[in-house]
Amino acid sequence: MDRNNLIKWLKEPKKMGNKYSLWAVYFSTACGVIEVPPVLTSRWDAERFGIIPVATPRQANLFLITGYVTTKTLKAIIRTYEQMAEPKYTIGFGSCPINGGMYWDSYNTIKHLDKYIPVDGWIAGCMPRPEAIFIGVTKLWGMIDKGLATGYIRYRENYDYYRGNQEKLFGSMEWPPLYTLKEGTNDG
Amino acid sequence: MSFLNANTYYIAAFGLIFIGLYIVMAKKNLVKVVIGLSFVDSGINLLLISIGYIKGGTAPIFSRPGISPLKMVDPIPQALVLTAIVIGVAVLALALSLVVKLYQQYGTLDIRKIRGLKW
Amino acid sequence: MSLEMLLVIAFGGAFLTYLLGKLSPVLRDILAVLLTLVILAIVALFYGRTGESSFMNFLGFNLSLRINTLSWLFAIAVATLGSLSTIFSLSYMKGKERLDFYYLMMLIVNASMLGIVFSGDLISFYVFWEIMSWGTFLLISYNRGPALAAGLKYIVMSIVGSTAYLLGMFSLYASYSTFNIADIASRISTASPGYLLSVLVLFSITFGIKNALVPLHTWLPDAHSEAPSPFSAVLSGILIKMGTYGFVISMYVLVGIKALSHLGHGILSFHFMLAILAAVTILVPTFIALMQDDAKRVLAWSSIAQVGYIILGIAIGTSLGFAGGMFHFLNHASFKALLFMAIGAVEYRTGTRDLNSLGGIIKKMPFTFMMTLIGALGLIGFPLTNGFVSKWLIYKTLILGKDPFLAFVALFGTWGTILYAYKILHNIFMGQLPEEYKGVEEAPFSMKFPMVILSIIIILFGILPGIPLKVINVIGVSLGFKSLAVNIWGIASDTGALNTINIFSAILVSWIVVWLIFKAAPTSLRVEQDNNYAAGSYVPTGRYLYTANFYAPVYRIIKPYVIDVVDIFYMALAGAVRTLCDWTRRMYTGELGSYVMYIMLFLAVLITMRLGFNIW
Amino acid sequence: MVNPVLLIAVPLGLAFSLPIFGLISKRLEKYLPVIAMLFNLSLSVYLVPRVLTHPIIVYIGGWAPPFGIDLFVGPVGIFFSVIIALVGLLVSIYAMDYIKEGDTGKYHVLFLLLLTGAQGVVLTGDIFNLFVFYEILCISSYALVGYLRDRDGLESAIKYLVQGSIGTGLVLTGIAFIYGLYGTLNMADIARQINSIKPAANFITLALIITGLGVEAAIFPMNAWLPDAHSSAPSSISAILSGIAIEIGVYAIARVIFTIFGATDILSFVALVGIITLLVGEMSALKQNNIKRMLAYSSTGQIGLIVFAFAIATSYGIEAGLFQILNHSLSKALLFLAAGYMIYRTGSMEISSFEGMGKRMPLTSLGFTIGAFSLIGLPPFAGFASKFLIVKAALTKGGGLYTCLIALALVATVIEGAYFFRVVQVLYFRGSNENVTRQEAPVVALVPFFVLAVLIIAIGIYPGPVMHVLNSATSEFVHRIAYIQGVLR
Amino acid sequence: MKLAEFIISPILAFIIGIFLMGLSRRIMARIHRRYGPPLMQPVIDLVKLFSQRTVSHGPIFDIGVILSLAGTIALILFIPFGGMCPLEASGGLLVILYIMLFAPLGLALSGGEGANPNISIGISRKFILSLGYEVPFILIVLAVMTYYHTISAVDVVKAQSSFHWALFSLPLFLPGLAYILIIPAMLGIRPFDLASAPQEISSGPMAEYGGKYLALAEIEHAFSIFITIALFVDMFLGGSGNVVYFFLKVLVVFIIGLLINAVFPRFRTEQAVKFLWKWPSVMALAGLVIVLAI
Repeated sequence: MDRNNLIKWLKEPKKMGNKYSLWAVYFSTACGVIEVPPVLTSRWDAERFGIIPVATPRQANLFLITGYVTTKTLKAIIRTYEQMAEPKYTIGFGSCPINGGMYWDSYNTIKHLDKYIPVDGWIAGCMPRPEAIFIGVTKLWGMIDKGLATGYIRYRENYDYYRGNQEKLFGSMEWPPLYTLKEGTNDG
Repeated sequence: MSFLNANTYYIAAFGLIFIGLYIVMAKKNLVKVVIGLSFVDSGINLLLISIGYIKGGTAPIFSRPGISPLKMVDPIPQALVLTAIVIGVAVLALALSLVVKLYQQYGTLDIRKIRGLKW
Repeated sequence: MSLEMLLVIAFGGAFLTYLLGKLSPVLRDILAVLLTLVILAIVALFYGRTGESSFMNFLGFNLSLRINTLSWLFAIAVATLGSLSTIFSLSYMKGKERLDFYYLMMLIVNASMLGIVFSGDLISFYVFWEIMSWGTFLLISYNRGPALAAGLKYIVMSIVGSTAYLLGMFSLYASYSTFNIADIASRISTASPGYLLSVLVLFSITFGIKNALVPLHTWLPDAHSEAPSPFSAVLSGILIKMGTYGFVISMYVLVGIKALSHLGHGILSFHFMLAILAAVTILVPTFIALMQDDAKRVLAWSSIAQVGYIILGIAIGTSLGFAGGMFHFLNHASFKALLFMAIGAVEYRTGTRDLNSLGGIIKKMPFTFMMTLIGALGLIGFPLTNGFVSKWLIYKTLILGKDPFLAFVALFGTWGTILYAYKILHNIFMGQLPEEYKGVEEAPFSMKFPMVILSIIIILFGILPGIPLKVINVIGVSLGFKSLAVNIWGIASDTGALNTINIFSAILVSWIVVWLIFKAAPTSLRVEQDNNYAAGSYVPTGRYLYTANFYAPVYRIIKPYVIDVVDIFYMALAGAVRTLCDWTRRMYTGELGSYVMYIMLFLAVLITMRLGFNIW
Repeated sequence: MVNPVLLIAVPLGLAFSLPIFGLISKRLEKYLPVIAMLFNLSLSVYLVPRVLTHPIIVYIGGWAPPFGIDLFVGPVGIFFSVIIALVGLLVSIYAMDYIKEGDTGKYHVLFLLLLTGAQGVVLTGDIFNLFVFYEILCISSYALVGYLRDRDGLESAIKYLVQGSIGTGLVLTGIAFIYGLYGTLNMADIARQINSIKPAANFITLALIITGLGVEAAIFPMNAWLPDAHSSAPSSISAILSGIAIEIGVYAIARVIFTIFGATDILSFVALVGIITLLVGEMSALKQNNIKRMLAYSSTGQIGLIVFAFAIATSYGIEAGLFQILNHSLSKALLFLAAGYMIYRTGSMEISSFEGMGKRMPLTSLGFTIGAFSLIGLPPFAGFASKFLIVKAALTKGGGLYTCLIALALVATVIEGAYFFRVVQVLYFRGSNENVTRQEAPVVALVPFFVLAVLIIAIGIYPGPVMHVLNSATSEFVHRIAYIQGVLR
Repeated sequence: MKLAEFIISPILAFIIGIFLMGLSRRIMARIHRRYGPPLMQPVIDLVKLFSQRTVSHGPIFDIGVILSLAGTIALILFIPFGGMCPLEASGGLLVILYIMLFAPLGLALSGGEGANPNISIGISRKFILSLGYEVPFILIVLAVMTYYHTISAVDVVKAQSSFHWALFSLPLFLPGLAYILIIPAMLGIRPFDLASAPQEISSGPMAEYGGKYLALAEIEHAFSIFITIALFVDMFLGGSGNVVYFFLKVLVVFIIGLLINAVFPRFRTEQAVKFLWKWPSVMALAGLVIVLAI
């Protein structure tokens, strides 16, 4: 592991910090979350990699979409995603968020998550095992290293597209658009 | 007996006063109360008179030279009584007129029923 | 400018203001403000003067006025708060009924407080005291509704106090045949301790009631919360401190330190009893304040608790404690007045002071929030505010005087203070802004100005406590206390010094460091309040208020224990007296016969007692 | 040198000639009391400086005492006659507008007779003459109480009459005893002959007279008539009754105890009775909803305080009692007069119906407030000075009894404060604060308010001149021998 | 030299605090039979947090968190720390008591403007908890101050020189034990982590914190770990004239506390307050009574 590589730290502290301190939103969309507790606790001990679950999206920078996404859940997912601090990474988890999976013809499950929020990577399987999660995380590390995990930038730049899709699905949204707000610099 | 004999007037006077007071305190009819008041008045008048009274005395007029001043009745209580009677009458008249008016207002003279003002 | 002139100006100006109000409200407002400012200027010019002069002969006694540093200190506080609250009234009271009356009473109370502190004998003290009492009564009742009961409670307790004062005053007169404070003080040293104690206890009842010392405090919460806010500021800031002044006068001027130290030993001494009362005054009201839901009621209970600190400092009777108590009096005057004004401003704009329905006003009234914050920090005794210094002095006195339990109560009370002070801040200003207060505006200038002045005082005295402490030290020395090593930055001492400049610079430097770090990090995105984590869902603002029952767990713990037993007792007593009175008049039955019987009974008793038992 | 007899004669004469004037013009009637009282006031004030140096003693018909009746115009007499004339004048001015119903001529006749009686009582030096004037006062007040001829008025009048008659009967019995014992009716002469009240006969006489006078003075428990009578009489009469009549009773008691009997050993009992009167009065007033009844009970209480002050019997105490009489006359007159117009405007005596009066009748309310404050004893009003003096007197007297009693008195003050402040709150702060139309009392009524209020404040701030008179008056009570020698020469 | 202390002591405190934080995660993992994160993990987290771009709810949201940290850093200067105490004559322990207020109050103000119900609950719990532990804490500090008859922390340390440690003296033994009991409450760690309970109220006052705000809060936490334990070392273990020695004492105390507290579940608020008002308070009170009796 290169987190002991001092030169890299001095060169790109932000990237390194983001890589080795992935704090995941503790947010379970569906059945997939059954695999997450073993990952986080003694058996697989994700804290080794700096991955810890946190309670609020404000503190988190990793979002695991665990399982199928109903339209109702999607609303919460979007809200949570928008509230996460940047840079933030999303990983679709299991086959359902990718293409609907076994709910491909369900009336209230969405088939393509990346139409609504940007997804940086996918972990296929039903369910993916904890090892798969670690593989996914290492892939994400690589992407961060190469500067490919840019979901949050895409979301910001193509906000009209995502917002449009969201509004198409939900009708009107309850909360105002995120990025039309004036960007204040109200620092102490 | 000599006590009674010597003090007949006083006993009568206080008797009247106490009877009057009893009436005022115990009787429920306003007219009776007023009568009680006049009892008290009469008693007091009698008391006043008897203070100046001397048994077998005469009027305090020095018209006949034979009468000794010691035999004369004291005139001042009599003057007082006259005044007191006048006052008593005035009070009695006022009281009775008030009683009349009260009867017109309340339709009763029972003091137990005329209790609009209390506490 | 003589003292008589000052009082003539103060009282005469008050009536002039009233009359002018009949002509033109604008002129009245101007005159009222001008008058208080003139008084302030005159009082300020009196600095350092001492002297006594007789101004009137009342029933054969010379009434005199005198000035010294002690009375000057109180007078300057009176004059300052008087002018500030009058300025605050300008917009707060605008459009209310009976303004001429309001200003008249405000100015009369102000003038009578000046009279109290400048009076040189017990009679004029009493006269001004009573004028202050009924003036206050009229002002407390001003708001109608529940204020009426509060006013009545106040005035009844106040009369009880005056009664005690009269008894004390005349028993002094009976012994020394003079009412002049200085004369009595010079002769009292030979008095027996028991006599002194009885006089002091009588005076303590009077001043304890005005000062809201537990168990004489029950008028205060109602009165403070129901009075108009500018007057609440005066009431809590300075009016109840007249009781403090009375305590100082009766304990240290009339009786004197030397005689006072002979009143009992150890725990059973007068000092210590008063100190224990003061400790109770700190402890219980603090936790009652915690449980209130009306902002002004919280502040009112807090006033009682803070008065406990003042009395604790004064009662303990060392030079350090005295300085702490006196300084805390000044500080409490500043921050509590500020808080009442700030709450008043909020009430003025929103129309409510219910802590459970307000919230998020900071977005609309940031300035008022800052003022409330400074006031609350002062109340807590946060370092760099004046409250810290005075509390520090009191704690130190208690710890070094081997009274750690009193010190514990004082410190623990401070932690209670933090809780309710934050509750006020949070429930009014923090949290979500309810829909109905979206249109709220910032307080007008005439409200801002007094608040700014007070907050400057709080910060200034917090960083440079030497300014007032020097004056207080002069007072202490004149009363016979040891002189303190006062510096502009605090107090030097072997057993632990205080240096506010150091604290200030430490915090300033670390602030700058942290701020630089903060600035260096990426700037953050400013979001509206409703962009808020709620487990992914969006909760509309109207249903997002989360301030009710703020300290629920602690309420559950302390609720069975923290009850205003005294108030319940007084209320029961008042109820019993009322019932008794009601029964008394039942003897007038309306039955003529019984009336006549009463007459005869009287006669019979009179005669029987004499003739039968030979009593008379 | 004007003859002080005119103080009695002028009102008396005018009273009986009033119906004749009434024949000329009905409107003239109501000015006559004003004229009479104006005359009395100016005469009394004119006499004050002379009387203070040495009392004027007038022998009626030229008969020297003890054989003739004399008028003793001492400081006490002149003090009371100033009060009577002053309050009488103000009330008669007030009554010019206030008394509209009924046979107003009779009202004015009775009113003048009442004041005549009062003047006579305070000036006379003969005890039977005192009784006669006393009866004049009482009978006219019985009639005046029932003047309105409504249910309450008549009921209270008859009750007042019965109790009053019993009282005066007791006085007369006492006088009969005195005459029987000493054979004289001149007060100075009796006083000269009485050495002590120790003998039972003396004591019973004293007891009879005190009890009898106590009925009119409304000392507990003989004060049952007072709340009824004061509350149901017309307000102007209530003011006179409270402001003058009961004080006259207290005067008579003081005269009997101090001057005639020189009875010092009964004083502790009197003090006790005074305090009980005070307590009972104030306690009964506390829960009253009827304003006039409340004021009447308060009068009882104040009488108790006055009696207590007199019973202290030091010069301080008597001075304080006299001062309190002055204060009570002025304040209670002001209170009743102000309450009268408020009742007139609202048509109800319930305190709760006075809500918003501060707006409707601002000056009347102000007058009421000043009166109330003065009665409670708040500075800078006159009541403060009197209460101050009373407390001073009681505490300088020393002794546990008086200290306890004054403490009780101060407790009563607290109760008094409670109910008066409640009324003040009702006037100013209760009810809606909407704009109400102003219905101020007429100017004729405002003049008395103004004069009384100014007097209360002036005396409260500067009691010096009053104290000057009171000092002499006190010494008249204290120095019994001087009185006797002055009359008997 | 004095001037250097102003810079050295906060930096050393920061390093020790961060180290202790890393150590605690590591030890905790071992107790769970995990491998645990590297010791440097808190630093990595801080670097990440400072690089993040998060949201602000308003000026007080920023000022509060800065105030919190600034106060804590200033507090270091008042605490005798291995022979250093840059501001020794500025108010002593009483000032320390008060400056300890900056952190919770700053966080509370900041969180208040965050306007989140979770924050409100968290703050409320934090204050209630502080009310709970202040009772024993004040009693402990008072016992120490009364025993040594001074309010200066430096004097307290001086009085314990040459191994006259307060913890092993008769009157102050019980207060010392009480202090150990309340250390987790003062730090807000288990079993007293009710204010920032992530599972119940989304980490309470820090629910709206992300990025640099969270970073500052973490630094503050690191400092307060150090301060709380340093205060214990100063008051009961005789402080030290030597930084290394001082650090060792801190370490020992910290590990003992950690071992005790790693295995406990969380108290409910009332339970916590009742516990704190019962055992530690009684012990401290007994100590104070003994101090007074001697």
